[in-house]
Amino acid sequence: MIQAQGLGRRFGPKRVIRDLDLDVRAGELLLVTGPNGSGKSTLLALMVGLLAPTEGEIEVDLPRGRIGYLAHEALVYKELTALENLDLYGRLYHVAERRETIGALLERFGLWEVRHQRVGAFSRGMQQRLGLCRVLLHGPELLLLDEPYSGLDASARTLVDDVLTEAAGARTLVVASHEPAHVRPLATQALALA
Amino acid sequence: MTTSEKYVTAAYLVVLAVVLLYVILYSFKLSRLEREVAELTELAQRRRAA
Amino acid sequence: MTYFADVAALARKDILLELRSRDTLPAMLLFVVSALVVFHFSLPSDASVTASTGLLWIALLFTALLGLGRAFTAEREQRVLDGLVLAPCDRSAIWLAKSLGVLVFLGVAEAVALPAYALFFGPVGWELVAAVLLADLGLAAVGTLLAAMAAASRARELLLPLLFLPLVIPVVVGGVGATVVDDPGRYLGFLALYDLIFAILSWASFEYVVAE
Amino acid sequence: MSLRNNQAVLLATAASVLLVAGLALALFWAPEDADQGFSQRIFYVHVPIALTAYACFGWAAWKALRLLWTREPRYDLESYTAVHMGVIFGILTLVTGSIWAKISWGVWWTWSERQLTLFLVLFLFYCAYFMLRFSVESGPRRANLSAVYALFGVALIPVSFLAIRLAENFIHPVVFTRDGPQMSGSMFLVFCVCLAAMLGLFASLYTNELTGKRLDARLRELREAVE
Repeated sequence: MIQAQGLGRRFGPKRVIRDLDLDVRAGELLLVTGPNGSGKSTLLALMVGLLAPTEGEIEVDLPRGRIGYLAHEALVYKELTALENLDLYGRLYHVAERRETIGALLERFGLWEVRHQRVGAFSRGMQQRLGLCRVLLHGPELLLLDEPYSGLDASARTLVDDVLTEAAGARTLVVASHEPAHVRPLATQALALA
Repeated sequence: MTTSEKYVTAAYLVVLAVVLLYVILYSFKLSRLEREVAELTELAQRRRAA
Repeated sequence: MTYFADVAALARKDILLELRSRDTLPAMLLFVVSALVVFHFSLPSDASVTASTGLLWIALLFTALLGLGRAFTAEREQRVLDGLVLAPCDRSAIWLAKSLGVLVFLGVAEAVALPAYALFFGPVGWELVAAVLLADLGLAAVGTLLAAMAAASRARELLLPLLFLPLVIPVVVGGVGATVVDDPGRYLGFLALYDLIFAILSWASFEYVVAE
Repeated sequence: MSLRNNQAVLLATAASVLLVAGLALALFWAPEDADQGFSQRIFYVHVPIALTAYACFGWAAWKALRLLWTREPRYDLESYTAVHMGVIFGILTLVTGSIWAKISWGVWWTWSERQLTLFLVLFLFYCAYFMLRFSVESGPRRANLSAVYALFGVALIPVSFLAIRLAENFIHPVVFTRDGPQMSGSMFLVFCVCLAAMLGLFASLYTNELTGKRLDARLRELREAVE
């Protein structure tokens, strides 16, 4: 599913990823750990294609439409409501029965009551949950989650655990996290970035 | 030398001047590069000695 | 035709954003009228028609610049552009939707500017309206691409005018020419040629501006 | 890498030989122009430099296209160096052009000389190219942006040349222009030598500067490897 040989990425003079090899097969869960600034987010961005490698190469044999990417930000418009944001992404990803899928996801992540509220008024935790809805909206085969637990309260963390346990085995996952405790039992591969 | 001849030679001189200016700027660059290489070799030697 | 469905979805979002925040369009309207008023005072009483036409085009150019400066701010603040770039749709759909949005804003601003110009300065002929519409296409097409470029750089507000003005000199020439010369056909044709060339070039290269 | 520096040496010598030959021919051997006399000789410098500047911008666009097509980072440096050369030749064109205007019409700047106006537009355009490059961090993103902008530049050349020609009818009456001096056989020969000389100069400076920039990049990598 994901292959990388001699993968490297530099931002101007600063090298973030150096000579990395990877092979993640379908259904696996890769856990990426490492301190801040060690290149976890960069690696995920390289996988999803937001960043191009400056050395080596990386290949993901999946079309963009089958990949879900959760970044630090929720990648949603502050001025629009939760529903409008998900509706936009639903159309762009050509999701069948868009309304029902969005309704179910909002319900599941406890955002149904606030669906007509501007995302600008959301707390950090609510925005993260909206991000999760956005990522799961089109049922991706590959899930790239960058710090899924950051900024979440206890109830939200169990939601993320459910997502992981449900997806493990069925989908391919790459999770970058500070607190790997939650994820380590499910991980089939681990990568520690210095 | 009529005024127009002065101007023509001025034009030729301008071209020459710009090319020379370019060469001079380029020599600054070369000396900077040389300093950098010297620095790096010294750094490498110290690294190998350590 | 999912391409146009994507463009429609993106354009719908842009209109929704503008209705919600209501900041770009009012600013453009106010700007173009105040610019015309300022120009009135900057023109000596015996100024020729060409001078006032020229000033109208300058006002339109900078109104477009104002609108373009706002074009990608929403996408940039929350890094939403990454979300759009990751969607399976063709990235030029983002450019087309945004250009249409800018075009609509420019059209509305001109719907106010041209009557104001007729009031303050002189008659507004059909060739001026035709030239303005044709010029809008070029300004929106090229401007949107340059706005995306500027959005990807550090000095956004500084960079956009520098990138924009040299590229739109032909639009001013075509526009002013079509209004002043008695046979505007050639100038309108030139504007159409400019729109065609630069719309295709912007459409084809937008992918490389937003993605690596 | 011996071929590369041989090539550089070869280019440099060819350029200097052509330059000396061109200047000598232009100043001493070229026949006197009927109506303009000696001042016509500026033509042998001004026009070849202008054509070379076009060649630089064209070369930069070609390398930019290759970059977008193959995504090989080395084309970014080549396109950047070519634009840098183009701006230098552009400045020279503007300077020699204004000197020519001073000789022919007694004014340091005239809008009615189309090529001069075009170079002014291109000069503004490509200065913005450098502004763009300096405000984006180096990497694939900057390479893409610069490449797209360089492509726009080469599309701008014919379009603004047409615009400037159209602009003449209403901005000001065409007072004094002529569409280039008629060239007799020997004049044309001198012109070709001068053109070849300027192109050689471009090629030589281009390869040198490119090597310099590659050296910079390599040194950065070396510094990183050692630290």
